[in-house]
Amino acid sequence: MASSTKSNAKSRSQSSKPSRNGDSAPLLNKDLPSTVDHLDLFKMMYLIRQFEIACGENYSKGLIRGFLHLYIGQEATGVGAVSGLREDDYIVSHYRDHGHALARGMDVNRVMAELFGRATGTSKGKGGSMHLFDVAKRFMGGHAIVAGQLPLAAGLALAQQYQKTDALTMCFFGDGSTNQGVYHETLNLAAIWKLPLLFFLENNMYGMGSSIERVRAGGIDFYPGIATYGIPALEVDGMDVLAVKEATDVAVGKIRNGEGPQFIEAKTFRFVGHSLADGQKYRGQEEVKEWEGRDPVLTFPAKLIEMGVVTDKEIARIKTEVDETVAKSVDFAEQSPEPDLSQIYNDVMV
Amino acid sequence: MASSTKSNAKSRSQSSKPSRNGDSAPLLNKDLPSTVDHLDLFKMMYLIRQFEIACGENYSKGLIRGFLHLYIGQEATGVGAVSGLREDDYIVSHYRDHGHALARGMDVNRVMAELFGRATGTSKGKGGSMHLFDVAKRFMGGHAIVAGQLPLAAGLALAQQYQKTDALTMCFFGDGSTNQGVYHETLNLAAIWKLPLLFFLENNMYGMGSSIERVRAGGIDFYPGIATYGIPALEVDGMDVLAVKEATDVAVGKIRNGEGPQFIEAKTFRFVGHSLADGQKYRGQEEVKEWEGRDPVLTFPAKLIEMGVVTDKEIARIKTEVDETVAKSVDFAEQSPEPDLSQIYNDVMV
Amino acid sequence: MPEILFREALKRGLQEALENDPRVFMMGEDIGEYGGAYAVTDGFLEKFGPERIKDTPISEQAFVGAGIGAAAAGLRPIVEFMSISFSLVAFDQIVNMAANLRYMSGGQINVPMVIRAPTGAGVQLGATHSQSFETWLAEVPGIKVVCPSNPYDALGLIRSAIKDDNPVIVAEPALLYGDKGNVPDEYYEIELGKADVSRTGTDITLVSYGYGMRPVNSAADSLEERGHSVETIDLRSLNPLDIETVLTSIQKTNRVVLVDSARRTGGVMAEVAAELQQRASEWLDGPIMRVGSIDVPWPYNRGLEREVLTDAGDVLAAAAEGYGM
Amino acid sequence: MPEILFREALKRGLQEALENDPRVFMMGEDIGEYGGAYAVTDGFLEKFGPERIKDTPISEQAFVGAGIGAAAAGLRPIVEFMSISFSLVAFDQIVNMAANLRYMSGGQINVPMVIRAPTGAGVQLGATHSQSFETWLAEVPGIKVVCPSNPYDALGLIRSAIKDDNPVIVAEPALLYGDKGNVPDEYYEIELGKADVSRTGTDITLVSYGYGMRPVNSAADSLEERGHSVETIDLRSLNPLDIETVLTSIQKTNRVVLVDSARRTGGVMAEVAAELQQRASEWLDGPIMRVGSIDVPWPYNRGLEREVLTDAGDVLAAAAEGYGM
Ligand SMILES: Cc1ncc(C[n+]2csc(CCOP(=O)(O)OP(=O)(O)O)c2C)c(N)n1
Ligand SMILES: Cc1ncc(C[n+]2csc(CCOP(=O)(O)OP(=O)(O)O)c2C)c(N)n1
Ligand SMILES: [Mg+2]
Ligand SMILES: [Mg+2]
Repeated sequence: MASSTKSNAKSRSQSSKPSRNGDSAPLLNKDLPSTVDHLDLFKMMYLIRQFEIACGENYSKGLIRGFLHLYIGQEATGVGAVSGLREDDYIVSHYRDHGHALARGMDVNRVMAELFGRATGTSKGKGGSMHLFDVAKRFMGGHAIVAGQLPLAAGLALAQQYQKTDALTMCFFGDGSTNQGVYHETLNLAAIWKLPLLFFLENNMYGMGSSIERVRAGGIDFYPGIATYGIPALEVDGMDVLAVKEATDVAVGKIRNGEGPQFIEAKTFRFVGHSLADGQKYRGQEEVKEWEGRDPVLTFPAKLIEMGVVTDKEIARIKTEVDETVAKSVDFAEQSPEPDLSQIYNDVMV
Repeated sequence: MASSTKSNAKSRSQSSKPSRNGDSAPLLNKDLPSTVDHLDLFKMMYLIRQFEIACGENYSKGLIRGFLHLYIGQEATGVGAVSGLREDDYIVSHYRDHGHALARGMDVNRVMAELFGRATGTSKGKGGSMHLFDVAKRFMGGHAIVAGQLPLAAGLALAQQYQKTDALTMCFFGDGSTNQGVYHETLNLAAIWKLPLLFFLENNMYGMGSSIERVRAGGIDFYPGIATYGIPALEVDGMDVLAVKEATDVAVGKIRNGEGPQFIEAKTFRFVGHSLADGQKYRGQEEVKEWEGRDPVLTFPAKLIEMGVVTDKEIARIKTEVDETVAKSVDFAEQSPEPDLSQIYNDVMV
Repeated sequence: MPEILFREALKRGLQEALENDPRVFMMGEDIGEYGGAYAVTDGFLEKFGPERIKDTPISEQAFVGAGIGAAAAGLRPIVEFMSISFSLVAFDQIVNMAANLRYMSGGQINVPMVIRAPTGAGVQLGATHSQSFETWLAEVPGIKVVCPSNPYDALGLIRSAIKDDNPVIVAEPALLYGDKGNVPDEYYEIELGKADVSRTGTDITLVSYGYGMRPVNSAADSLEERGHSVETIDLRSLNPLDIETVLTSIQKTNRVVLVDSARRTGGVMAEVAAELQQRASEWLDGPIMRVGSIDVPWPYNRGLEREVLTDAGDVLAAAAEGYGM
Repeated sequence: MPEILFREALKRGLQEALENDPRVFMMGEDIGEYGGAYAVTDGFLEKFGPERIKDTPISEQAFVGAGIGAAAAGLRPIVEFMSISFSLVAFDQIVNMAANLRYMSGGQINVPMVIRAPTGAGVQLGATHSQSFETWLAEVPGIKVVCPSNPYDALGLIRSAIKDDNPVIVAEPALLYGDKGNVPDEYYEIELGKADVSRTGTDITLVSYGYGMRPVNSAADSLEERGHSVETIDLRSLNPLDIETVLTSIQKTNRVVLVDSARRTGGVMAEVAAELQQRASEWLDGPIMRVGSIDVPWPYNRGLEREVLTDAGDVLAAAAEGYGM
């Protein structure tokens, strides 16, 4: 299965421009392992979407503050990727981390409470949106210095290798972060030490207001250059949750097989601004519209219904359930206490 | 000429292992522009060699101190490269900078005096071996933080572009420095801004005690990966001064032609330790011996004599002359005054 | 005098320089098409074109280093960090290159470059985004560091910074971009390295700079309401540091509270206190009081962050503890 | 007690840890096949193998960051910089990651990592290679910083540093690697954060740490020859800073000279002076005297470098100026 999936993932990536509708690539692969529950994938994507919308609302109300980076549009990427992991694998993310955190199964209430800065938050309100952590779930942050999370991920993978486990570390990063030198340093280090590290690039075409073409020599495709490090790399359609899951399964299999680091580039798009402060004057709305036509939260359930895998009703039921979960998380966060001022002095040192 | 030289340079580079003797590649190219004076090239290489030997001696005597990195073995690279430049081009180097400085025509006496830390030194004795500067000659350092010189060179090139000249900047760096992230950042910046910057990699197979194979994924050839940045790159035999000059001429021509940054990788070797403190326990002496068989300071004049371009006598005369120059520079340095203590406070700010 | 915003004052200074000196150009992340993270450079790309308003990749080391090189070649680059918290990845270029080049070359190279960066905490960005690394850079021989507290100074200092032939860091307190202040239409500059006695008084001297002037001014109001005559000093420049002005003031007031909105330990005010006590202990009625933010990583939660950040209450408490005022 | 070299003391501490705790491993440039730039790890590769003695590429950011990650996962990495001057390129990882992770995660993550680095000037390496960035790192909440001045302390501190569950910087004065000192065979540790009263006396207190103890000890000898009873304090730890021990001493001697071999401005002794004057001014017979190296980039020339570097003469001059001794 592995090799067929690989070519599948690659063929799907010929054009990085979104197709006019979501039909061109096969959305559902019948060969998928039965363990993948399509409804779970949809549910998680929808949860992330609704969670992010709620975040935006509560940011406007002033209940969430600081910088807030939403994952809207990229749900298929994070959900597909994380669904390919085991419990003992580590995940490392950047500041656009809500989607990864929820996909990892972090408690919705506590994540929302963290964004509200409450004592019940995952970091007791000290971290905020950009710094989510859940060590029990092996979700190792939430890092806000661009590309700063990459060597941390290498170190986690190094520990997994040192401890002779077959667990691995998945590290998410954006297209913009590849312009930080430490990204290259980490690729090299992972390669020479054969670390069990899955580099997961979420190429959403922009780093804040900078489109890739303007800030990167070598164009919008990153995966070809990775060969320089001797790291196998493939591209996948980040709007197609099943394709992402397949690509991840292949890469994960190789890593567990001792083949060293792997690299996946998912082409995806954020439908909203970089952060809530972004007026998006650097890009036209047609481009956004085009990508929105491939919105995984809409196209995936539509496909499932069309193929008879689920019914309208089931989808509606899931949505209601999720809407409630999100609403409850906002209630939970709002009703949670602020941290006590004595907390200022805790957690600095052991 | 340009295109033929290019393939010439490439063909010469098939094997990065040194050949058993210096004969395999054509050492002398009859097509060379007549402006190149072979004797000048030899003289400069010999000057650098003798200068470095004198440095080593005076380091042992305690007259030169700090870290001392000799250029012995790499003379053909620096001399060939710098001979391709104009007076208004900038040169930027690292801590192994004596060869580049002398090739640029910096005053032998004042360079030696700088190593002795004297008031007559190029930096008044404040810089030392690793920090040579001569702004009048557009020799912009001498930089001792590995790879730290690369963005500086990009900035000089940026100024040349901004000022709409056709001058360029040549930046030397070692194989080890490619593991610093800033190297990658600079390649990208130069490429997207099409800077008139010649990246000149002196690949001497080791970064201090680390052979390339141990610290770099992707093997000992660097030039192929440069395509990722869309920068033309070629390899050249760094032990062959004429080949280096040819390759440089091609790259320089392209840059002046507005084609943006170019990249040359010269395969070379230091015959001595990394610095005077290096016991070289990380490598066998056979490897060193093998490379010494291709010593440009020996093979180049031998070839010139064999081909009847010069006579034994002329070579001997040059050697005598250079030996005297070097001896005089040591005298000059030794007799030069120490800087006055008041100098401590000068040159901090304008 | 017309009132303008802090960010507009900076903008005016930058725009003048771009208009008057063709050697001046700007580099930074999203300063062009995006318009600048804090909108200081909004409209510049349209006005001055992409050669002079250079959007950069997220490569701080490379573009700061490129600024140094361009300055060494005779241009006058103005480089922007999106936050001084991100300057850390480029610290080597600033400290080992920009600051040392002149000395290491025996005076052959000048680096007339300005580095601008929003600085400080207070907007709930958490531990990685709220720092004040200008306090470190102020200790490096070879670079100047200024930090304005109001629109008037922002314009005067940025003008002088751009004209200076040394590398100058302009630390711009992020919390102040929206502050208003009077700025005359007539041209003026503010000399780098000169503190400003922003209020004169005889009973106590309050010293700060940048955002710290906000709690200082408000504490001064409270103290005056209670009948004390307060002198306030805005250092404006962290290197060179104008100790003389503070000394002169202390000789009159005999009381001093040093206030920093950055962390208390090791900051600029440690140096000022160490220097003052050595040179002015005879003039003082009590210990030099030092106030700064609490020495912990910056927390996200609003209440915690506010408690950590220096405020007027902290200043008043110090005046009370040190001098019973 | 047997006499051993400073570098041997460090080596012994590292070797013990590698032998006794399988979670301990080392990373750094040329620590393996080359044997370490200052020979501290010579022979380790042969003894412990490449999995535990990891030669790294010249990628400080990546391997320091990897150390942080490995520590977060429960290992106990010891990371070596070839010089603390090179730590600047990795400052972001140390300051934003190692120091902040625990706080930002609400206490979920520990980073039990040791970072070792030769530090300081004095061997004519020039401006880029002679710096003392431990003075900056000592100001960062979340990391500890120690700096031994002799073989005994080097062993005791490295043992405690490796056992500590926080990130600990061990700054090793490069000028001291060849110094000899008595080190017992019996096991001992030195608590991090405790200063050492290395000589007791009643007339004046001289405070320093690391290489600075050399001029302090020699100045103390001179002062004693002149009949003064001198107390010397070796801070040993820069964070936490043991101000109490200094306070106690001052209450006895009423005189103090603070000595740093790093630059005078803004260093550790600025903080110590600022703190002391606020808490102990009543005990002092004169101003707290502060001595440090001259505030210029480090020059290469031997005579200039020696003049810039703090020496015993500077300490004596301060004692004379401040207290007429
Ligand atoms: C070192 C550093 N420089 C700049 C920033 C400011 N910044 C935050 S996110 C961002 C854009 C990153 O883009 P990308 O990596 O593509 O991720 P995306 O936001 O698209 O998910 C920038 C410039 C930062 N956080 N760290
Ligand atoms: C950032 C940094 N890390 C480490 C060093 C120490 N160091 C100096 S030279 C060197 C090796 C560099 O090798 P390479 O780039 O191949 O140049 P070569 O010495 O072979 O000419 C190292 C590790 C340094 N100067 N700067
Ligand atoms: Mg992006
Ligand atoms: Mg090399």
